[in-house]
Amino acid sequence: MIDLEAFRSETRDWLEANCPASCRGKGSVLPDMMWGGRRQTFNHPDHKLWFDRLVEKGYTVPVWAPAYGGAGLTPEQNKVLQEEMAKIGTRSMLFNFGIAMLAPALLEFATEEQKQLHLTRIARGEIRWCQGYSEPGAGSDLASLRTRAVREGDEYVVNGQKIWTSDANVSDWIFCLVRTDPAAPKHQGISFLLIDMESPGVSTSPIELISGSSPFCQTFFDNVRVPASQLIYQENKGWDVAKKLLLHERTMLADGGRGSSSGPVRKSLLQVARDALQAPEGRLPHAAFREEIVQFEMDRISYEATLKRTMDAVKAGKGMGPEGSMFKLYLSEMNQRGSDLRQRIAGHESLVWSGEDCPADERQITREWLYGKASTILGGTSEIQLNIISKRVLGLPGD
Amino acid sequence: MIDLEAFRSETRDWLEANCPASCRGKGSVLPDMMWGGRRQTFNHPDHKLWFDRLVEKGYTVPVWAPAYGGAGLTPEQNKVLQEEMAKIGTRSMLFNFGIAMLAPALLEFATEEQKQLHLTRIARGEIRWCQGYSEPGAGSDLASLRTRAVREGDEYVVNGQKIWTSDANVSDWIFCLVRTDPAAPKHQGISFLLIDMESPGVSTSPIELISGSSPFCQTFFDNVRVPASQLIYQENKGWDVAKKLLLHERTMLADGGRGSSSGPVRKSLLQVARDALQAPEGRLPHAAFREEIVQFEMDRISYEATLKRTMDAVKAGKGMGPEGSMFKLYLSEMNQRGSDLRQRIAGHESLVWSGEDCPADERQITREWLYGKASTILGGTSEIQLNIISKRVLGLPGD
Amino acid sequence: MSLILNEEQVQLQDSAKSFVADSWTVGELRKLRNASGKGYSEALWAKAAELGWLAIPFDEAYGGLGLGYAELGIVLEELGRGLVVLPILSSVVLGGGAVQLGGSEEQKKAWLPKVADGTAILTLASQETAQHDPYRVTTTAVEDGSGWRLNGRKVLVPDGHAADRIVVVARTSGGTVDREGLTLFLIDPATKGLEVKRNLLLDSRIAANLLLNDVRLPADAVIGQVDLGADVLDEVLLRAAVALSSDMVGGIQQTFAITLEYLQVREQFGAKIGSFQGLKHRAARWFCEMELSRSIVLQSLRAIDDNADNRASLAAVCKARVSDTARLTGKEGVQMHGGIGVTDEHDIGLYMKRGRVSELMFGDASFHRDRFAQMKGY
Amino acid sequence: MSLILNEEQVQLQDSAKSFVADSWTVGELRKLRNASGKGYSEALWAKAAELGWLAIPFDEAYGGLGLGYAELGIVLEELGRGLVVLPILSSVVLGGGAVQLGGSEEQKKAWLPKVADGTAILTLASQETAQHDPYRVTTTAVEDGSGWRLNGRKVLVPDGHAADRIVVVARTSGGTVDREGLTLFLIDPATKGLEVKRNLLLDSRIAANLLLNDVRLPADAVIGQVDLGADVLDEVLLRAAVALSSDMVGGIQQTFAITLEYLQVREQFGAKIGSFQGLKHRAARWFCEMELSRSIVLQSLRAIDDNADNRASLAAVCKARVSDTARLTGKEGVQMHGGIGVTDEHDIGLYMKRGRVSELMFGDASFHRDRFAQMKGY
Repeated sequence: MIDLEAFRSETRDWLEANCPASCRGKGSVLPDMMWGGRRQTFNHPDHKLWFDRLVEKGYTVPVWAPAYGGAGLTPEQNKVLQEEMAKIGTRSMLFNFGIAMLAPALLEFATEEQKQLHLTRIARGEIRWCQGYSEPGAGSDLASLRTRAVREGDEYVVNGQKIWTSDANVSDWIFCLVRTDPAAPKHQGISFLLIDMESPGVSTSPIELISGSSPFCQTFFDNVRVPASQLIYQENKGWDVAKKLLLHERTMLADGGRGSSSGPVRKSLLQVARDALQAPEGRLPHAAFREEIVQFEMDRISYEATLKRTMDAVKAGKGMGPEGSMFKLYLSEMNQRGSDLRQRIAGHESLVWSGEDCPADERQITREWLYGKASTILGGTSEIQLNIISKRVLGLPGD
Repeated sequence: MIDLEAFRSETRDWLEANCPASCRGKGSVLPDMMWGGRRQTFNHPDHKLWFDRLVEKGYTVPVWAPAYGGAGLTPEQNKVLQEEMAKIGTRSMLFNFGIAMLAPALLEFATEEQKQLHLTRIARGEIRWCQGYSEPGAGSDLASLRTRAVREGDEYVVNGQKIWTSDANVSDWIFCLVRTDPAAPKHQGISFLLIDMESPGVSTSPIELISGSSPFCQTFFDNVRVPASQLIYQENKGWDVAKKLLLHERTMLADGGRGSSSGPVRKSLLQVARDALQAPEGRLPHAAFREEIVQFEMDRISYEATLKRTMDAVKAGKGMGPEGSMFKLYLSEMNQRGSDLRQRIAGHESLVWSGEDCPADERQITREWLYGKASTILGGTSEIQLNIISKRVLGLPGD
Repeated sequence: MSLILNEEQVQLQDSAKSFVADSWTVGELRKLRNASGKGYSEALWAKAAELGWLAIPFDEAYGGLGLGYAELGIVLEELGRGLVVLPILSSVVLGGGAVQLGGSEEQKKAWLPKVADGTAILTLASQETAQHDPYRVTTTAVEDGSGWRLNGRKVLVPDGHAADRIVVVARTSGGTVDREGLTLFLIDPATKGLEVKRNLLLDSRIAANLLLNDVRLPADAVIGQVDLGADVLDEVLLRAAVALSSDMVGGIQQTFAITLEYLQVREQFGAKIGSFQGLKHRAARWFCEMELSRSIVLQSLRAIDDNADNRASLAAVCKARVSDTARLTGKEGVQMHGGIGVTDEHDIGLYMKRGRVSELMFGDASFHRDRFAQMKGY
Repeated sequence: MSLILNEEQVQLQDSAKSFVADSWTVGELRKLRNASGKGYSEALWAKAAELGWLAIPFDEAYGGLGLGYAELGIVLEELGRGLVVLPILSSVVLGGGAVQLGGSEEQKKAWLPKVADGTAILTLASQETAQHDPYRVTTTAVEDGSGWRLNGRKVLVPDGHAADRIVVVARTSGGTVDREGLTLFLIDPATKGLEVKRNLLLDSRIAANLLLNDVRLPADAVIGQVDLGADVLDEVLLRAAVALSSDMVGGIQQTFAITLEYLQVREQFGAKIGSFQGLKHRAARWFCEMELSRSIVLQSLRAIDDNADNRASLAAVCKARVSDTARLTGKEGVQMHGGIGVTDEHDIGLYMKRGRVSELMFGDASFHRDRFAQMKGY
């Protein structure tokens, strides 16, 4: 406890000394978050200044080891740091797939040299990563991927196509699964490869969804030459790395923040109903909508209780385990129900896509409804989640 | 047309001359229907008299050939007969599994001798039949039945157990599926056998359901000796006969009459709600029940429209085909939903099973709700119906 | 009243099928949605007129074929199956229907022949709020000398941007939600004070919002009786609900067919996904809902032609059930396709969008369930 | 407020589990339902008292353990898992709860110690109609000299046949459905004019209907304040809803466990039926609903102990969700068992029956959804 208090005052002093006034409290020039990478821009010199100081101090990734660009803080110390930053209304903004997804995999599977190189770059916000797993032919059967990587000397030559790569068109590097042994059983011929998106032969094209433009891309590899030093873990053992990452992804999705299908909600369901039904107060005059709104609210409350229960168990040292699949399944379907209900309540005006008399709120509601359709498919379809639950959680035999 | 009118006047005269006054119109001594068989009783001498005359004339099964105890009427003539009987408020009462299920199978698969013998007895109402298909071990996988029949000279020795045999304890004969070749693939080792329930070694015991006592029995065969002459069709070809019968059964169930899960409905759902909510008129004060009642009524109307559409197609010479499975599936689940709703609406008083202050109506509602649970299981589970639809109607590949 | 098609109807169905096959592709729809203009192909409209489809439900006296909704429904089902966009429902059922049911002899003579041969397009402006609520009308019509003066706002007027005349529902007496006090007016969109706002809908069909600002009309612009417009309106709306349901079951069946084929070819984990029992059972249940929907549409169309007493309650059953099935269809169609199903390039999404618009037009399932109960007195 | 059990709670759970394992079988229930008498085992009741379960939520001052509903819920969940029949809910939560929350010092001293050691059984007579409707009270209590005179009828009084005292809700003022004007009375069932009708319920638990015909009571029979009984009643009923939900999730989990095992052993078409994806996916969805139900029960129990502001709305969420899950559980449990599931000899039907009674007691899902919306002001 003592040195935690000591750390707190140190931190306070450091923040006092290093965080520009313009980066604090209301009217701060800081964005809520920054992806980093080669395309990163700074809307204000103090934003840059503060970020550089965070980097130097290792505070973009406070709990990482100093060797990898972190500050080596304990979880308790990190909590203190976050509290102190919150107090003066500032933040450490960096967030990306590199920190959330790739780093844990590197820490477990990469060589010391690879960790030094890539973790440091991530910590310094120099590289923005994207994830190349899915393929058009593979879909839910991820391991049936066909993107080939052929070893030639100390290089791999990569040919193939990835799909649903989020932000590929604005990312610097991609970590992806490639097939290095077509002869082996599908799970055993896969390797985990890091590829610079600037390599000749890499190209991307954004995917238009039913809801309109999206962050998703197709990524093409046409005789892309990749140094063998960018292979993570052993050749043909990439599936072990992938499994870890997938579990991680499900856990991330569970908290509903990122990956929630309903996105930022402008109005509550109730408010949408009050506006649509011209009933500013009192009992809702539409019995069926009223019942459905209650049902949704109750599901949300029960879901959050379940999330809390699981997190409490994790805190108490019991792991989350495969019931993480339950969260992805339930959250995505619940939010899909919610945005479907939302659009039905918004009614006539939400049927307008564009035109001379097209209300903005309802436009948004309609696009969220459509985008929500992807939430039960991407990142593992509901059917896959059901398979995982029945197999790993319930222990039912395979088909 | 002409001779149809001639037939009508003949029929009129015959009815006039033969149908006792006590068997007509209001206060008729006739039961709505009679099962026939050795245990058949007559509540009034005229009932017996009228029935004997119907038998002599072949009017218990008017469209059957005279050789088999029928009157050889054309469908058109039979229609006239039914109309004329309806006019004077009388009826031909005989109905049983023999007429509805066994007879069509005998007509297609039995030898002339067997037809003569059994059809005639059915027509005369001398034998009441029951059906021995299901077995405890088999369930939905009907063809995996294990009741053995071993040929010894000109007899089969039958050992095994049947379950869900309706009215076995009050029937005279049973038609059942037995395994005559355990070595063969399961569908090819089955034979179709007729057994007199009075044969030594046959015993039955009624099954109690969650709803209380039921018409269902278990039927046991302990070294029952059955003359080989009671084998229908070829040995080990019984499955062909069974399939025909099952299709038939589904068709029968489709009309919702017999086999409907909700049974005779005393009060309409709406009336149950009006009583339970003490709302004799006007808008129902319970929005959720109101919506559910409408939903059920609408499903019923749509189901009946579908039934009519199919029957119109059949009349127009197009067969019904496997979508018959749709009717069993939809009807049983719809009625199950209905009786579940009915009990929820009846509410507190319907929770009473028996006792000092137990209202009769609600007792009935509760038992129908429970009995309805069997309707999606017996006669082919909903899951089996779904398999049949997806395979035979939709042409989806097997697992 | 048989629920299967007779020979003439089968022929009509065949001709509608080949019409769609020969002169339309979903690609056309993609072009139309990105173009300005009427939002439908005028060439196709001319063909439809040639085939006599626009004349189906009108008496010969007014250039019609003297057929019924059973026949019109057959055509609409095929157009829905092919995602064809044409203002038939707007002109024949809504606008034309209002004139047919409520119009004076002069009005009928003036407009029905033009509707029947496609030289004029009519439509109906009824809605004002987010939820279908036909009697909730705040657009006012007050007597003004020998004529009328209208003020108010209308939303979601199908093909309002392309209409030669619009039947507008206005309140001439009574309170905001009273059934009494509604009156129908036949309005030329060019009339001073009337603004027509063109909107592209979710499913690439087009509807307009109307702003009426002191729109002056002559006395003979009234259709039917003053204050008793609801009698005509109810009848038009029930026909519209059933006619739209025909379009919907067309789309439902096509979505089911596309998905069923996908289940039979798409492989995952070394097997056709159609062999997975989880998907099979869902497909089978979906099939049942589809079949029930088809049946109730057939029955409701015939009830209209027979002017059956239960046609209104049947129409409520029809639109409620078909709307629910359309929602299920959109959900399962996309979900069973997986990733490709949520991309704009795949047709399945276009079917879901059209189903959605239709689901919410002329009353969604909950509206018609409530209405059914009201009709039955509970 | 953590939603996982602490060490003491885990120990309590273990002792409850072994209590059920050692001293109860479902066979006991089958015997009890066919016997007359109290409908529960008095020996078992004595044991439960010994273990201190009846004392859990009461202050030490009144012979209680000073624990909370989090602990009581643990016990009730295990009793529900084992289909154990004991009047704990009636005596500890309903009757005892009313005295605990509304009783005078004398009343508490007189009754809580007896409830806590099991020497007295209390219960609550609140319902009068087919649907749960706590303020709809037509049973009247009018002042009668220094005391009161009661007339009316009560239904579904849990364990009313075995109670030493019954807390009866009567109307002392206001209209039939007013929240104001209710008063609670503590009544000796032996009182002249009170008739107790014993009914066996669907699930073999026992409840009584009461006929009150000029039942005369002294002034000190009143619990809490005259006309303000609803303040106590609301609190008792929300606790009852959550406590009953604990019993229900016990039964839900056991039904799921029994069914899951059946799926793993039962063979059809040469495979374990648990390998059929159709059943697997249904089991997985069922599992999700069960887990959400468990969570909301845990949270609601703790909200009661923390006297949290949202305890009433949480109780509504809890009973609504658990009731829906219980219905799903009864349906799937029986259906997945096939024929054997609908026979009386199999336990699965007994679980469905108990779940059904609980589903409809103290408000079904639709009641609590409506109540939730009311609390939230819509």
